[in-house]
Amino acid sequence: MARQIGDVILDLRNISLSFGGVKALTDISFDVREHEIRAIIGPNGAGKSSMLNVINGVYHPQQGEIIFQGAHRKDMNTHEAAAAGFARTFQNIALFKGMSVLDNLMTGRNLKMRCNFLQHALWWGAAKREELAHRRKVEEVIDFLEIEHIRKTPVGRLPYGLQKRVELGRALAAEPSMLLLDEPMAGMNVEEKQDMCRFILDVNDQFGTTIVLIEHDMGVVMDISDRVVVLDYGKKIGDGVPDEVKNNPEVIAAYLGTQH
Amino acid sequence: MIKQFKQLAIASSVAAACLGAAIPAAQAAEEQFFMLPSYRVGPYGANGQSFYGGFIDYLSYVNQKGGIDGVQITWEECETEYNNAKGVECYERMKSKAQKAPGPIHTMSTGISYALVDKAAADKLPLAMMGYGLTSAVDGSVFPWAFPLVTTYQMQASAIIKFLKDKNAGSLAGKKIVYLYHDSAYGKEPILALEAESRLNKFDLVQIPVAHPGNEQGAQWQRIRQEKPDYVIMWGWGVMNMTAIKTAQKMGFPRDRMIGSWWAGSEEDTVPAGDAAKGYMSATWNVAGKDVPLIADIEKTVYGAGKGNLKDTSKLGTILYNRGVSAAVLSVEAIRAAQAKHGKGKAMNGEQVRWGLENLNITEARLKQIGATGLLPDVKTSCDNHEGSGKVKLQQWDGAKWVVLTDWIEGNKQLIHPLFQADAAKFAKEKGITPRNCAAEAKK
Amino acid sequence: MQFFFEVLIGGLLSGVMYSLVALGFVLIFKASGVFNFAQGAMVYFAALSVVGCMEKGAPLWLALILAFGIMTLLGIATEKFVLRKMVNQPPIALFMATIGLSFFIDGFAPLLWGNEVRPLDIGLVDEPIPWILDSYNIVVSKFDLVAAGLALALVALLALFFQYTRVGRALRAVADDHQAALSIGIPLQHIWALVWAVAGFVALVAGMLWGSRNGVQFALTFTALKALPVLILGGFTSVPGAIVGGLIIGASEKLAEIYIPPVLAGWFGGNFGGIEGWFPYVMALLFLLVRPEGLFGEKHIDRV
Amino acid sequence: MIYRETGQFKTSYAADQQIFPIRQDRVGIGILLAVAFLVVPAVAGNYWFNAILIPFLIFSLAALGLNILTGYAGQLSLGSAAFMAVGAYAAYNFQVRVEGMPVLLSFVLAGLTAAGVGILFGLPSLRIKGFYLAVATLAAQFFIVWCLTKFPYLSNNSSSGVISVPGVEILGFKFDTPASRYLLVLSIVVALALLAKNMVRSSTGRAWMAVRDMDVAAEVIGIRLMRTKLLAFAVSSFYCGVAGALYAFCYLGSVEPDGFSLDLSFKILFMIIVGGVGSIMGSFLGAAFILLLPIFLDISLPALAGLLGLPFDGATVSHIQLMVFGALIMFFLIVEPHGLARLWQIGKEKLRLWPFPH
Amino acid sequence: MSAYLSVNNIEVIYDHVILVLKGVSLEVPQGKIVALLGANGAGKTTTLKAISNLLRAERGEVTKGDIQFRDARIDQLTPNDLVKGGVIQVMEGRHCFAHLTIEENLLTGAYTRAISRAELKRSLDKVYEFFPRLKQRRASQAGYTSGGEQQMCAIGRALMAGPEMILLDEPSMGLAPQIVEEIFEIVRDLNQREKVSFLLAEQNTMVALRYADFGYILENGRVVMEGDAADLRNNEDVKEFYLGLSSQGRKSFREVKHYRRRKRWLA
Repeated sequence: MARQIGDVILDLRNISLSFGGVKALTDISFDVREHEIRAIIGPNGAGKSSMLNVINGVYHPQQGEIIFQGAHRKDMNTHEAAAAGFARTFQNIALFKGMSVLDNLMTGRNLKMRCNFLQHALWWGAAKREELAHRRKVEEVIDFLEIEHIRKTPVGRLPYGLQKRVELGRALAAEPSMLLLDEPMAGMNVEEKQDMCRFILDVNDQFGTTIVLIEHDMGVVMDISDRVVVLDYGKKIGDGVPDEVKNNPEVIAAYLGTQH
Repeated sequence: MIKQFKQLAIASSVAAACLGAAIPAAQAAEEQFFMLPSYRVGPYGANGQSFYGGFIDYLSYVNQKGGIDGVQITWEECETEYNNAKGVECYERMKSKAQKAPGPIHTMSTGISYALVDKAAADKLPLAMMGYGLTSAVDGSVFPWAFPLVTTYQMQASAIIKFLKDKNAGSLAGKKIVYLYHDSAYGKEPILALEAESRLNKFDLVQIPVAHPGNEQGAQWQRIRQEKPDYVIMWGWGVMNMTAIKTAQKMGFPRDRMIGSWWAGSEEDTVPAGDAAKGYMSATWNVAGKDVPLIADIEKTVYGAGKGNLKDTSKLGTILYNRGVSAAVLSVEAIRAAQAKHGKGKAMNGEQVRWGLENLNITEARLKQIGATGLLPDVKTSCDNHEGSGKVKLQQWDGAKWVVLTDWIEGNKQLIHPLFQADAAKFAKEKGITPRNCAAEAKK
Repeated sequence: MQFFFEVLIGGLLSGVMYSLVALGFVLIFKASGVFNFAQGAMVYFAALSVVGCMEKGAPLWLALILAFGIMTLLGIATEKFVLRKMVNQPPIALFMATIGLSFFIDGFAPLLWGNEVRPLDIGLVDEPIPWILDSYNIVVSKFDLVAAGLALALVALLALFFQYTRVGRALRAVADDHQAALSIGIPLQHIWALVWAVAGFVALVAGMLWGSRNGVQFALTFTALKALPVLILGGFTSVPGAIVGGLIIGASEKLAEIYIPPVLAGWFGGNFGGIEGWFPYVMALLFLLVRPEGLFGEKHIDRV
Repeated sequence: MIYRETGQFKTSYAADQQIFPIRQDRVGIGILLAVAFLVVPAVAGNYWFNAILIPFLIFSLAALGLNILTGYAGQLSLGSAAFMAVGAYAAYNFQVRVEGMPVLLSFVLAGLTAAGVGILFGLPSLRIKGFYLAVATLAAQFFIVWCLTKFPYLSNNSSSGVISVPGVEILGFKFDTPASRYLLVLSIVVALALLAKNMVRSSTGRAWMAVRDMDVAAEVIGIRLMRTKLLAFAVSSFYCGVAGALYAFCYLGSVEPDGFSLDLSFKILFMIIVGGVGSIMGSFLGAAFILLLPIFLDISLPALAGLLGLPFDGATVSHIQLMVFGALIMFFLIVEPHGLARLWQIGKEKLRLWPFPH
Repeated sequence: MSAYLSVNNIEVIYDHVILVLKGVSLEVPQGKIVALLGANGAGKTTTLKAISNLLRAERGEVTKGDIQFRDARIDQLTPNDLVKGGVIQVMEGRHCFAHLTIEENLLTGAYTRAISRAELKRSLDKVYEFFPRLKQRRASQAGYTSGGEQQMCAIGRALMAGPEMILLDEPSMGLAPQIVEEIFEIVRDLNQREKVSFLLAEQNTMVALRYADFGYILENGRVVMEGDAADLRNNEDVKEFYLGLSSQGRKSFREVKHYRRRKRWLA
């Protein structure tokens, strides 16, 4: 395997988050190493999505600290997170429904574009060159995800599975250093899950992208992740390599059940 | 886009075809065409119904009596909804038809007449604004094509002050008058005049604006209650009038110390207010009632022949109906005047009608002749006085009808007319217009 | 100080009149998620129908019943020809449709009844209550008090209806999720027709009071503009919010109209009256910045 | 004309990113422009210029402005007329108060002034959404009109508050005929429409649409919500402002604050709804429809009534007109909520597949 | 086996242009659980919505074929009539009324039934018996409950209508494995104790085939395979493409190849 798991690049310590008195996360510590695939699992409402939202600054925890790029901070903000190379997908697909696949992917490049709206309005020189350069990058992603045929289709018209793929594409278009995936396989059949796994593994492999993912399909989680953290009711009940977690009695009781 | 354009083209050609169908083919006989950018719907629709009803009835009446020395009158209405842009569209649509032999254009809207002042001048079509509109057009040297006939807001305000002065033994010194106005061009026009009058007559003037549409005046009347004025002069329109009367009642302000402008003194304002309106006064430049011979004759002749314009004939003889008749009388008289100079029995072109409007001389005798004695004041216009009269009467609502209180009262011309001239001069400067020399023209 | 109270009381009472119109908005918004701009036109139509029936010889009580019948028909027709065909469309489209509806009513009502300005006498005189005037020198109108009483009764009734009845619950369900409501067999048609009829009833009460105060005329449609800031302040979905919002808006706009223009005139010179046209809106706007869902509005529940 | 794109392959991304990638469209738009610039001035009469074409173009521009804000950036506004008013009064003041100010420059400055005011009133959009925002924009509508009424300075101390604008003159050429004014307006509108099209197909436009479709996701991607929304308000108000200036200078000639009423704002909103929310072309189609429909009804209804022998008087016709107008708005929303532009697109798609459906 | 619910060769078009179902036929026998399987966009949801008549609200229409329930055509009914007739759909993504409490959600479910207060109470208790969790959360606003609870609420709400047949769309979507099992257990329970028939659309083939009696596989708007659940489970293609199994047992997701064997049913 080409990739080499590196040092801890993101470290969340003693994070607590609540909404109007309702605790979503309680005193959670969690780290992510460079190039690894880190899974978060847990029952519904355990606070998994909240965790991702804390990581990329959508939510601001009341307590705890985040150590990122050597700096200790109270919270992230979305723009900094994006600028630092965090990209993400959402549980209930958050694509821009009125736009084409291509445009959705192009928004992923937004941060890397330099021209201002006046240059855009004139569509002259730099603006046009920039647009074309980024289009080329986006076409690479389109190629990679095999969605050439739907390039110009408005995403609202696409079936769910493809939308998920496009959302991944939008995140990839940003050439992220860290990819946060919120239930990327939800609502997919095995065939589609296999495809999605392949994409995730390839991204991780080829670009060395660090991946944090939330997933319910234990097969997937156990097969592709390097380390797994288990949440339940906003608390961490397990953390470790897949096999460790799988056999953790607390995890079995709270989440996995006896069927598996 | 081509396809869309084609549809548009089809739609417009259909519209054009309909337009063609709507105009009866020009007849050989001499005709004078009146364009009526009128309004019968929207917030002031009720007022428009009466006014244009009267206006059109008089035109029918003239036609039945053989036209203007044989020249038949034709007309076409176009709904403006009291909206400036629609008014302009109506004007543009009917303009070509009016080009040959236009009647004076009445919009009954200050806003629309403002928008038409320049256009009408460019198209050589005379614009009549009877008691509204661009009041500085009294100065005909800058506005040759616009005629704020009979009276203006400013002259009217001045006349009301004169009336109050007479009522108070010739002096208003130390009195307090509240000016309650619709916060628009219409309500703002008289302010300069009132301020001048307050300086001259040493009364306190308190100005209280009411936001459009004026259906809520609690705060304003509370303020009035606190100010304890001797009189309230009100420049309202539409729902504002009735609300003012009712709110005055609610605040316990006596209605017989409220005086409205002529747009605030019609049955449409008082009848719905019920008992609250009893004692309320207003200015008017035409009287109500069917006892004016002309109105009675219209009822007999036009409605007798089933050609009346009003659906609701109970409006016959109301203030606004009679005002419509009065406006039509003046328009027809202007054409008569023009014919007298340029050829009897011929349709008059725009320039000629304009001349007629500028050289009106409707004396008491002439009014008697057409059966309009007392309906409206005598009017004599000239190049430097497009107003021609400046007289109003005061009337009072007795709970069922308007009772005329006074004879014609003329405002303080020496005080007011210079205001128009100053304004017109400023307008001329902004627009780069060289004023006509009225004195020189008068000599010719 | 006594003047301040007079303005305050006057403001509160006229606020109740705004609430009455706002209530109609809230009903329809709550039940169908439709922001019904035509509520003002409905107030006009209702009042005109009452007057129209009375002109045809009906006594007041009969005219009211007939007018209610007409408003119900209007509600059913609106549902049948417009709303039913627009299930699942974005709220903005429905909102636009109601603007279209208001145009339609603006034309239809006078076509049916004529557009003259007419009085509506419901036997209530808008005069100061003598003993209050005598003992405190404060003007409080009999009419306003009755109106306030009616509005409060209406609100209480509606609040109970929404919270505790089967249909009330269904109405709220429909507001939350059209499709889900449809899927469990709630007949959107009936619900909507019903809620429009109820809104028509509220419009009738508002039209009766406003009409008797200002005359029955086209300008009644403008009452909608007075109700909008009330809605923002109170929250689109709250029946009590409509009342509280109305009281706050009424009082503050009257106080502002009295006390702010002199201050402005002091700064800039000139006459700054007439601020009550925009003051409620600006106030509502500032309020929203602090509390985006209004006083009593439901928080938008959403998960990322 | 057969509408097929078969055989038209794009060999570069540049070719693929043209405004009109399909040849027939390019030809079509070329013909349309040629007709608008060359044929129309030769054949249209004054009525067409003054009452239809000029207002059509001006309203298209205003609708375009609103469409940028509402259609692309998803911020519903009911205050477009107020921004037009700002533009009209600003242009007037620059003209009257600054000696020798070129008219075109004063239009641009008017747009910029409106943009500034737009940003101010756009600030609440950072916290408020949807209908709440729409009602909040009403605050702008009423407040701005009130200001214009209340500060006599803004109307150059006109006693009535009405302003009457000077004639338009550019480089010594007087635009005093309807046809010349039409061409002036047309040029400005076409240029601004092109700029708008470029903006919406570039990353500026994508940022707007992203914010419209899903603001949280947009933020996570790194789009700054505040900057994006305010830019939309600014650009939109700029367009409305220029439209307002043209409205005063090239259409009505004199305007009063009350003319820029809520009704006008609604009218512009109708235009984009009927035309198509989020479509540049839709703004034009919508403006044409909303403007022409009442005129068409006005002309055809009495004729129709006459034909059928119905005893319609003026008021009846006007009432029916209002009803038809309202009914048609509803009809449109029911039949095609995405507006004329979408109908056009569906038409194209069907043509493309013709004669084989599906 | 008499057809209880039968869908006969229906074609569905959205927006007048997009053809989604190209002749789908299926049957649900009384008292059985039938699974409708297939990839995303295959047309499962559309099929369910065609049956429940929710299609029209989304600008879709059945242009060919017909749908029968107890030997009567139901494709022209309103959803209201259909619910009264005993067929109800639980939509994908739960669609609980977010601002209503759980209990209010359930009560709205009984909207179509003209029943006494006592009977209503009994129905409610029965639902709480199946879903004890809902009883705990009865007073919470549905919008604030977890995905599993919302799914239970949605099914419970449908139960309140007293249905004979429930069309269940993606009950497992986005739920933790444990909750998925719990929900399917309840489905089986309902089927056995209350004799409710189910037509369920499901991505999670593994679970679905374990609980269903019969299955249909949809691809691209057509039924490509049908059979007893047990048979399907043993079909090679189903194993490979829907269950992720090969002859050697479960394949690791890490080892997935970039190309695959051709499906046999795609001739």
